[in-house]
Amino acid sequence: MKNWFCSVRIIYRRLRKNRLAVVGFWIIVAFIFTALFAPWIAPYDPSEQDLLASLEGPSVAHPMGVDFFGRDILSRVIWGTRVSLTIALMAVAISAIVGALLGSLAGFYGGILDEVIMRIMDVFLAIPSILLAIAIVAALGPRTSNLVFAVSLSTIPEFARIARSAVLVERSKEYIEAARAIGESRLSMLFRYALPNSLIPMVVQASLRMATAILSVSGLGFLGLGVQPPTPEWGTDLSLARTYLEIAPHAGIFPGIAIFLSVIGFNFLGDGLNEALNPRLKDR
Amino acid sequence: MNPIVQVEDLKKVFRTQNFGRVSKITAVEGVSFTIQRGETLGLIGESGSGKTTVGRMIVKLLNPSSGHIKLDGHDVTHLNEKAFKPFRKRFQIVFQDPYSSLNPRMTVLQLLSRPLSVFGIEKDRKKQRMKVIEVLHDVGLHEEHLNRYPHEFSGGQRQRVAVARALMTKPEFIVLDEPTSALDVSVQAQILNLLRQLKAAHNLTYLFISHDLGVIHYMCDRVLVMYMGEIVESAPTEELFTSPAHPYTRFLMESIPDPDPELTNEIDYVNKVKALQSTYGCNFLSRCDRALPNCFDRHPELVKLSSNHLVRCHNPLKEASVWKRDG
Amino acid sequence: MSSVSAKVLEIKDLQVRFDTEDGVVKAVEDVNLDLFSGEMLGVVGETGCGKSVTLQSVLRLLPTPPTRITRGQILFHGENLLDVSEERMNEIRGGKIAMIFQEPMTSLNPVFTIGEQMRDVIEQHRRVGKRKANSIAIRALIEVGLEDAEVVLSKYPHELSGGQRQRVMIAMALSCQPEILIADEPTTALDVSIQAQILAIIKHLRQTHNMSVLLVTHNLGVVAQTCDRVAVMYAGYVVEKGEKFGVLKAPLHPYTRGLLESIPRSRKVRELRSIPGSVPNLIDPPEGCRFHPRCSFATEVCKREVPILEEAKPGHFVACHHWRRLGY
Amino acid sequence: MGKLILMRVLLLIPVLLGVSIFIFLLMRLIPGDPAIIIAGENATPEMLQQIREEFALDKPLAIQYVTFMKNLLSGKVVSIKTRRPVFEELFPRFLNTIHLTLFSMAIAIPLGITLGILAAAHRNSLLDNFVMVLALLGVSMPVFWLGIILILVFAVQLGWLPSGGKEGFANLILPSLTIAFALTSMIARMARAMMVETLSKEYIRTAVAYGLPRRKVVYKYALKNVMIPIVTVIGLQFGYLLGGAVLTESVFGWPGIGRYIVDGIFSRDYSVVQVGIMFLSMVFVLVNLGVDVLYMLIDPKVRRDVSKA
Repeated sequence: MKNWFCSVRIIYRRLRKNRLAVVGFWIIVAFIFTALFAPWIAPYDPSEQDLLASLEGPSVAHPMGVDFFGRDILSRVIWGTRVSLTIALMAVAISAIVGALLGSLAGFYGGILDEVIMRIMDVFLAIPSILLAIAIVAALGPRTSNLVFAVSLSTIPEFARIARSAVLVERSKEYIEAARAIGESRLSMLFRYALPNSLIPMVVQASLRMATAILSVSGLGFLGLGVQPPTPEWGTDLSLARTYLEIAPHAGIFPGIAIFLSVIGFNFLGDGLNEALNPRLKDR
Repeated sequence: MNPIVQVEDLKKVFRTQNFGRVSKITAVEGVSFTIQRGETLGLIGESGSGKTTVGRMIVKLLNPSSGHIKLDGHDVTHLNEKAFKPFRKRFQIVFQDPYSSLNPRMTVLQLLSRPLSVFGIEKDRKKQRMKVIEVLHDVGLHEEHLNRYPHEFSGGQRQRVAVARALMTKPEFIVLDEPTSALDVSVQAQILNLLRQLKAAHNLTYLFISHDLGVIHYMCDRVLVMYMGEIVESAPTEELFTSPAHPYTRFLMESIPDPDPELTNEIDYVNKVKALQSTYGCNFLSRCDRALPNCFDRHPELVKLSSNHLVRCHNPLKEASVWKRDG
Repeated sequence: MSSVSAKVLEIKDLQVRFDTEDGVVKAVEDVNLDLFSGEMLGVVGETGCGKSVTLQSVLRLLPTPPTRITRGQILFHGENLLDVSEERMNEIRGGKIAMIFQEPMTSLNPVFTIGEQMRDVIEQHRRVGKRKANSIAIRALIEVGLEDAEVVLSKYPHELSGGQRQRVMIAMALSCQPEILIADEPTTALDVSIQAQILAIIKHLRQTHNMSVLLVTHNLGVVAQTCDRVAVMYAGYVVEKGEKFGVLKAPLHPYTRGLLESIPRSRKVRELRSIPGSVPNLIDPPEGCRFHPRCSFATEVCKREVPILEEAKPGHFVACHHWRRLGY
Repeated sequence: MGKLILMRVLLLIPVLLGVSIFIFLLMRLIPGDPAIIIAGENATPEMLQQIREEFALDKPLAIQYVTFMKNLLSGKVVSIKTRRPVFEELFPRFLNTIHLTLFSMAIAIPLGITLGILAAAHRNSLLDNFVMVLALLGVSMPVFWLGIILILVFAVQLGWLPSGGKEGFANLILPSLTIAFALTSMIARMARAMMVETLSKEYIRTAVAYGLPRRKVVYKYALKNVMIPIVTVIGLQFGYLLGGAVLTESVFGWPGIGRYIVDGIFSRDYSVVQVGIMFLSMVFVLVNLGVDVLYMLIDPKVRRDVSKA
């Protein structure tokens, strides 16, 4: 544990030097805060309709304006944070865990198991990820759980590949052989030795994948295959706003900014983590 | 009494895949030897000679392609991991690189108490700790090192930890696979001395693998010389260094630059470049300056020069040694 | 020989620092070395003694940042290499001072043939056409014992063995007729038998081309068998230097002596004398003499004062407060 | 060499088989009578019966799959809406997508590589920082949103370019710029990362130590080492490109294959979806194969080893 704590401190110290990573970190904190306290922050009920105000531009009462149905866009963006972050987080968590397990099993045991797992991963890699998500949602219906499933399925191969190569690198190290020499069982070697040492690339990947997951969720929403109205979701709202783009551009701009900012946050942090954790860039 | 290790006609073929093309490399061929209790057997050779492969096959980190391995009289060649486990306790290995042979995420206490748990020697945490401290003292480390991680140690100290781990199960035999070649000279001397002390204190038997003739000379009772997967010479240390019979052995000795500037040796730099494995004839042929016609025809067998001196050469050397360091 | 021939290279009071996250590494301290025409000087020391850093500073190869050369001069025929322009430096690199490295596996570019890499270097320094460059390359390869030179030229580095690659590196150095060859652990990655050949080539070329050679190694045997003079470095300082017979047969510094006694040579020795402890961390090195925590001769003065490098015997320098107690 | 390529091609078969099984099963998961799903909701009982026979829907799943594949490969699968073979409709739309992606790649690849390499060669300079921040913004920007912004500025406000459709060259500009922005950013980031790594290699130090001028070291010695992996990585981005095309086509009303598939989903035209996704996956896999072969042709390490075999 001390070692973990120690490395977290070192990572933090390195991260702090990377300005973009710090910016990313605070953006993410702000979004998480917004998501957690949405009911208290949002000035209006996100589905409350005031048809008289339909498509009104930004004002003091509605800083981001009003959408076609007369709903406060600011409130919808705030509530949308909750929806987008939750789906993305769940999808990334599932794919990270499943991917890590599959990849490390494949890498550690090798042979037929490796072949089978990685060929299955190849199949999912062969379908461009957004198309895969589209196909799943199209077949199973645009429910939240299906969205999570769709996004995570398209990310599992990525994680599996990273876990596999990380475990392969670890497996070739002498300390794994040394573990065998003192009679450690195979599973113990995997879970006590190989896996903990390959966590770092997984963490970097998770941060970067949060960014793509948010993009996928909102992309599906934009196509009408994501979270269904009236639930507030950035991509869905953006797609709705498209019809009135010429008369009310604000309805499309603000949800877009929300997507953009959250994705930037995770990309900045992921990049920063990568630089901070990459052993190649460490000085001896 | 049984010899502690007995190896018969060991062979190891590696299959490598290079862009879909499978090729076979014979790393070890026809290797037989025995190790008696209490001795230190040296295994010397250059990179690619198969010495490390032999060491790993003895403790079953690699399985031989053919041949037999007997540990304390028991044939362990075909035992599975579970059946071999009791032997793991008695037959240990220390690796070359202390930077990579210790799990970077475990403390010394965790590293050293694992063998106790795995073999069910001691389950109680407190007693485990006591035993670990005891062994740490044996290798010249202290209680204060218990909660440190490998990266907090110098190379020499790490190798002490690695040796301590091998000692935890009170083994009878340890394979030392180039245990000092990653260390600086001044630290190497500390570790070599430590290994000699431990051997005496714990009645150990060593297989000492190295490419350094000086280290082998200092550590071993008997030496095997390997070249391209085969044993080319085998003799007691003194005899090997005073009268090497195989041209390769002599060639190795001549190649070592001596730190005494007065002991010079001149090497012909143009020749003796390529090492080719010939399908027939002697493997050393392309580098040998005393080849006879029959060296081209027949692969030499390992023959006895005397009761304990074997050589694989049609035309063994008879003149006295070139090893000047004893003077 | 040093009294008659001219100084070609002089390293004066060199001090080098690395900036790292954990602090500033005091890698090289007040190093003074000189190389005379036609001689071979060996710089020996263990991991982290600053030997490679010193030599890489000569050609300004260390990346800045994190490296900083904080003091000193490197004089090549009196011209301070730390001050000259990058253009002038490029004339000197390879052309006047050539360098070969420890890892022949990674020192050659994997996507160009040997021929292309050698020709580029030759064209750069000898101002000749492609064809002439080719014949110069072939001659150089033959001279280092690669008889099938034309075949070698058409090969990629991964098609050659380690020993062959190091020969190619030496041929590349040779082909520009440099005055000085810097060899940074040229044989560490190679087997002993190949090592012997490479050293023999370097010795041979030194004689036939009258090159001065600066050889960095951790192996005292290599120095004993190839060099004229030796400088021993420890933790960033030169602790002893002089003719090799003096330094290796009658060392005056406890570290040199310990190093020599640490080398396992014979079974007849009951126990090897080793130097206790290990090399210090150069971010926070010991005060005074950096060797004092490991030294059995150390006294109070060693903990306080850095010993200066003094001429103990003609041409034999040592940096130790107590060298007289060790004298032979 | 030829044998090696053949082996790669053979390795594709299980992958494509896997894709087809996956898509087949996925479509079977749709709740309801598969015959109705295939024929559409307002099909007559006779039509349904005919579909059942044609697709072997009363037979076990394995036979259904085989029949489906047979129909698929012989181009007999018809669109539910238009009753025309899907392939006939799909192909011209695929060409439109290729049109769009090629045009974007023509902008993005040279621009991205140049920017990335310049940034690496002048590491930590103003240019480097600028390019890298821009690139990070580029990969973070949702394509559909960028598309909308571009429409707002160039079509709605300025009126310079059309906001959608496919009448002429002018229509191509906005959608390809949208894709190119993201793609350029991605390539620039990769190129920079690889160049920075290459410049720290020992063989680069050798080139410097032998007095080769920096220009030559960077743009000859390092560049060739970088170009080889870059080709592969760009190939891997092709899938991303096709995905991005789905959204971009949707924004700009570009009649490409992506939009065709999405339209198919909304009109519950599942044959279109199945065939469309199968087809795109195949293209993706084939492009990667092409990149692999290209890689073998340019990397001396692979080329030589293989020809010696």
